[in-house]
Amino acid sequence: MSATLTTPPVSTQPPAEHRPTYLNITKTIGSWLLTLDHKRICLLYLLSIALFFSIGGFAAMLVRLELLTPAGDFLTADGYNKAFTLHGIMMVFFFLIPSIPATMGNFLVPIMVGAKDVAFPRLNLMSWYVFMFGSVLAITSVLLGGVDTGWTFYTPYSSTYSNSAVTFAALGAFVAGFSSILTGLNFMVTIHKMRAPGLTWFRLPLFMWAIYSTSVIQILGTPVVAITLVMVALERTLQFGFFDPKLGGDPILFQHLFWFYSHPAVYIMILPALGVISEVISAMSRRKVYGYTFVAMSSVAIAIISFIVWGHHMFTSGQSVYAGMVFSFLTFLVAIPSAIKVFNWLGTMYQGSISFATPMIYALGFLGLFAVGGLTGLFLAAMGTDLHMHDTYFVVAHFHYIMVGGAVMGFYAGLHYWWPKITGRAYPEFLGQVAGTLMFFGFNFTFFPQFLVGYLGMPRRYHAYPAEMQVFNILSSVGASILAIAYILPAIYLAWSFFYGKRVGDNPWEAKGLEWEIPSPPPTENFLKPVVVTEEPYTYTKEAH
Amino acid sequence: MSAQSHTAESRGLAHHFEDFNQQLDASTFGMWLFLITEILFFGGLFAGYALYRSHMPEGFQTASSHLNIFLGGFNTVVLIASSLTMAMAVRSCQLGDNPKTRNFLIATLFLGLVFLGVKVIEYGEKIEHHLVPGPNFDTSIPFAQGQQMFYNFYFAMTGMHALHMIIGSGLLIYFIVRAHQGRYHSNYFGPVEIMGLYWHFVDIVWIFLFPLLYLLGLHLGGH
Amino acid sequence: MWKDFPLFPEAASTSARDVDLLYFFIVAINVIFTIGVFAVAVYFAIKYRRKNEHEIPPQPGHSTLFEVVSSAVPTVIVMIIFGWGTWLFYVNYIPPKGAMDIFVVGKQWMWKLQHPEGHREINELHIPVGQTVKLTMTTEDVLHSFYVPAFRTKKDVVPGHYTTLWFTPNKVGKYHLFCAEYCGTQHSGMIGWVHVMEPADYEAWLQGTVRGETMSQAGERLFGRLGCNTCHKADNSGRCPTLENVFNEPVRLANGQTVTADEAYLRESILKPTAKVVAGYQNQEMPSFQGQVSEDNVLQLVAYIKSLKKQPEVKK
Amino acid sequence: MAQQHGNGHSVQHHVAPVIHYVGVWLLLMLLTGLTVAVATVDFGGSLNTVVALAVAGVKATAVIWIFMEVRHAQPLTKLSVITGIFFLVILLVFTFGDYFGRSTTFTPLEEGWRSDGPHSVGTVPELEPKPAHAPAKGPAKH
Repeated sequence: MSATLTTPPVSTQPPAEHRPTYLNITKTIGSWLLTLDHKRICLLYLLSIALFFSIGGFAAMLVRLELLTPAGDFLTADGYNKAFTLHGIMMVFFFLIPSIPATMGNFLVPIMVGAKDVAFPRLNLMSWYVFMFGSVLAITSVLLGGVDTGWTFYTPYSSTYSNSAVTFAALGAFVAGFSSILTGLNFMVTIHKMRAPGLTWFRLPLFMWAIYSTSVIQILGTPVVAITLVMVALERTLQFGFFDPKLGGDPILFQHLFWFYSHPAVYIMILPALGVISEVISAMSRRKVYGYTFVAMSSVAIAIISFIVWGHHMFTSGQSVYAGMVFSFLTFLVAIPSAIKVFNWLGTMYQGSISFATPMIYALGFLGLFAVGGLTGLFLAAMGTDLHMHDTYFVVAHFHYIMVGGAVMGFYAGLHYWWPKITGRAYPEFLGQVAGTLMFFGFNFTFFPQFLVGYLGMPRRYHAYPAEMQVFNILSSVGASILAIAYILPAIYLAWSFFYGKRVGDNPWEAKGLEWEIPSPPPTENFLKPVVVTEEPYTYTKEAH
Repeated sequence: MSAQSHTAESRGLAHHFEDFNQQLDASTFGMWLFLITEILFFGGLFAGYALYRSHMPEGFQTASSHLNIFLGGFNTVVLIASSLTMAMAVRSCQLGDNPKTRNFLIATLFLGLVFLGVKVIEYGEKIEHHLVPGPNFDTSIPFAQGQQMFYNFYFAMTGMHALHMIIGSGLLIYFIVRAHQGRYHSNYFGPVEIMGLYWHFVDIVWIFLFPLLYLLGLHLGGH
Repeated sequence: MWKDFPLFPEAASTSARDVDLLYFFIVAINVIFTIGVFAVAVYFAIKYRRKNEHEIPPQPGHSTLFEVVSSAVPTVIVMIIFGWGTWLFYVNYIPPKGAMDIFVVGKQWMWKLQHPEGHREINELHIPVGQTVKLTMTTEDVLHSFYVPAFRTKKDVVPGHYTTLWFTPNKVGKYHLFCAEYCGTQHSGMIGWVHVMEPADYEAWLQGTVRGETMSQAGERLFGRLGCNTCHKADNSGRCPTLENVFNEPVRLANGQTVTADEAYLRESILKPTAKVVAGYQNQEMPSFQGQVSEDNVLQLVAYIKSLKKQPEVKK
Repeated sequence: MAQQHGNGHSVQHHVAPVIHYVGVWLLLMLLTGLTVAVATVDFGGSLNTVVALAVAGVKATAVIWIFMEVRHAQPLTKLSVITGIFFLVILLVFTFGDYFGRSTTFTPLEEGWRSDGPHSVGTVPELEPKPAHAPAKGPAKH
């Protein structure tokens, strides 16, 4: 949408080095650590989740190295259990959930809404500190010997039988959950209460719809896992037998309370990526997103339906067959909005003018991998086949296709798409395209064999497996090393480009959007003049620029 | 929510809000969203309570009959009164009357501390009778398993509620100080209103806890 | 070379073939849609690639028809899969009558299997081909999951509950048995084999292995040792209800409800006697045996109670 | 609805008369007495809980509607209160859906299925997958 800014055409702005931007306005460490500027908090989050992503990635490499050989000879059994638990906790609670909302969301929500800052800037900074405090707790649990319950903390193993530092990890996840609540709350109030004049709901960019739906889930789901983890911690420390079968407790209740949050949590991870891909495909094809209202409403539909499907995690745990049928039916329904989004993206690309810049490479990769991830969910939603496939590597492959193929590819697409705006500098294009393509093939190489070995019956969380499944695991481990390279490469050239990249103008992609109408990197107060929004988003009019 | 204030009449208006209306709107809506998370936070405990009560009804009823109804009832009355004084505090703050606000806040704080005092008495009683779940729970009582599960939830729910009361009392002290300094005026009363929302929510949680925990087996007599 | 690295698991039970059928149906849909979506995306990307830097392509209109079709077609396909999958689960959900009972107790990192005739096996299960087998399973500690990929089925084993699983093997062979629910350090060591044998070989195996006392005999011994017979008398003269002919019959409870005396009811009454008290008896009489009897003992007591018949028939 | 910036700085916020608050307080005291009274009467089985929760619900609504000024609040605030309660109900309904669904223990006896749970499913034709050879009949329990 173009906003009639009353400033002179931006190009006459002095280059970034000579005018105050949010980056160079103050230089002291204190100003960064106590900043109330949503753009700086975005960078603080970016650094912390990069750190946690590397810790999680390191644990993943340990797991893949161990699985090269059928016998468990690289790590001890206990060491392997702690490695995959660390991989799970770091990736889920400390990378995927905050990844897009806390970084790009923090940077873009106030700008796309036409406001100076989020509704509660101090709360925004507090949510970063709460996040870091949570991570300190989780790292302490690693230093105290690690936790070996898996990121799902299933009782009664996690509450009575495991003698590893479960309480610290559970409290770490509990505290990180609060940071997620505070971020979600901040964004919802900002989107509801601080939109610029003329910016009605249906003039909001689709990234905003995705962030809004994610915030709904964060607010409604996270408290339930918070109280569940508190109950597990109480049971471990004070022997309050909530879930202990010997004291009359019921482990199935834990599973209900845990999955009530944890399934919507996987939509917290993927919905922002869906928003990013809508933005990237629209900008890279220079076309309005096809079926804007349907794509926007499908985000909200996913957010709501995601709360009534969690039973498909418990088909084999002795759940009643009627509840199973209801959950199975609703799980199939939740697949429909994702299908609508994919078809509308294709509609957007039709007759577009498609550039092959790095964000588009990642977006195309996303389309393929997210399609596979979504469709393989159909096996696990049908009760008949889930009996065979539950808790096997088929499930591992399914959710990695959605999380890594979807959320991480979306994260990289958004990072490259808005990098010029965040830093005012360009990243090396060719290297970006190489990394994107490498990630796509490395990813498929890693996780497609896991579908096959999953159907063969290799259970999850095994560090020793029957010899006939070795071929698939070798393929997967080799693929994992390619994937590791594909992740490290962008980290290197983006860090380089942050300091030495070529300066760019304010709208390098010539895309539509409020964020492309302010200088890059933007000044602290985002907009130099009050913003009035007059038309629909993504209006690429015919006249030549 | 209110950051540095510069001119007299716009005291308490944060820089990124257009005007007081938007600021009040945003902060009240933000508080309500926080209260939703609290509803679901306590909701998890209520779900657990409801499930185990349906599985072990006699254990829950026997355990509930040990609780002192008078103390529970007295606490409910105290908390309802504190809700009234809190609502009066918010009202007088809206009128810009700082001293009155401060006095009502002090009354609310006093009632809150009375409530916590009664809780301390009750907890002391339970510890004496070895009714705190865990290794030294007295398992010789009838329906020991059911009673232990009841006390799991009794301590979890009233403990979490008391924790929220303690946090509330801390916040009350903060607002008493600011009211005493005359910070509020008829355009800037948001923080006290938000404190009121939080306090009323904590009262509502107790309104549900009282019948579910204390009056469980009353119809069977034997209190 | 490929014999050692199978691409597809063996199908060794009657329901395996049905599961594979549904699996291939969904795989077909996946292939069609994935190839379709990705091919169209790449084709569009190449066909409509950007010719010059500032080109503005024609902007899309809006066709509700496209939207309706793009949501209706997936909904129909998905409902077909739902119907098929749920029917497949529901049909196999009820163990057929006349299945051979096997009792399974999961314990941290081993499977203990008990045949009613008294054979006990650790991580091994010998069953005749074609014989429907019903497993009644529980665990002494954490969650486990009894998973035989060749039979395409698994069932979690939950402490405090009996869960059942059944299958009818129709192919002789030796198949993997895994624990699929994470259960601690040696989770990947809790594996074993299911040997499906010709009936003749099975009989030979039965005779060959040393036969301990049958479960009901072990149960009877326990019944005496724990002093159950002081109250539960055959002629109903004791202070507790008689247990003859109790199994699988309706029992009126003190609170007016009527429950079937199935295995779960018997187990609960042994471990938590006050949970479901029979009408006409106070609830303080029977002490709880929680902690005194292991899950295997409870299964033996249940087997013994099942074998108690009114007329003094020779014990099976 | 977010943009009705007040004309200038002042916040129009009508202040309720004191009588409203004291009135609600009295109502709450009465209802507390009612809660205790209602608990002494045995309505039989689960009805006791329903009645107790109903009274508590009325008290809670009074506090929300008047004390928390939701009566003057914007529709958005009203919607958020309802959403919070709605998703709590979803958690309870689906969790108990599972537990109550389990109580229909099927005993496929000769005359077809007989469920012993509180709600009988009625007789459903015997689904007899054809095992290779049907050994002697014996009760098989789920």
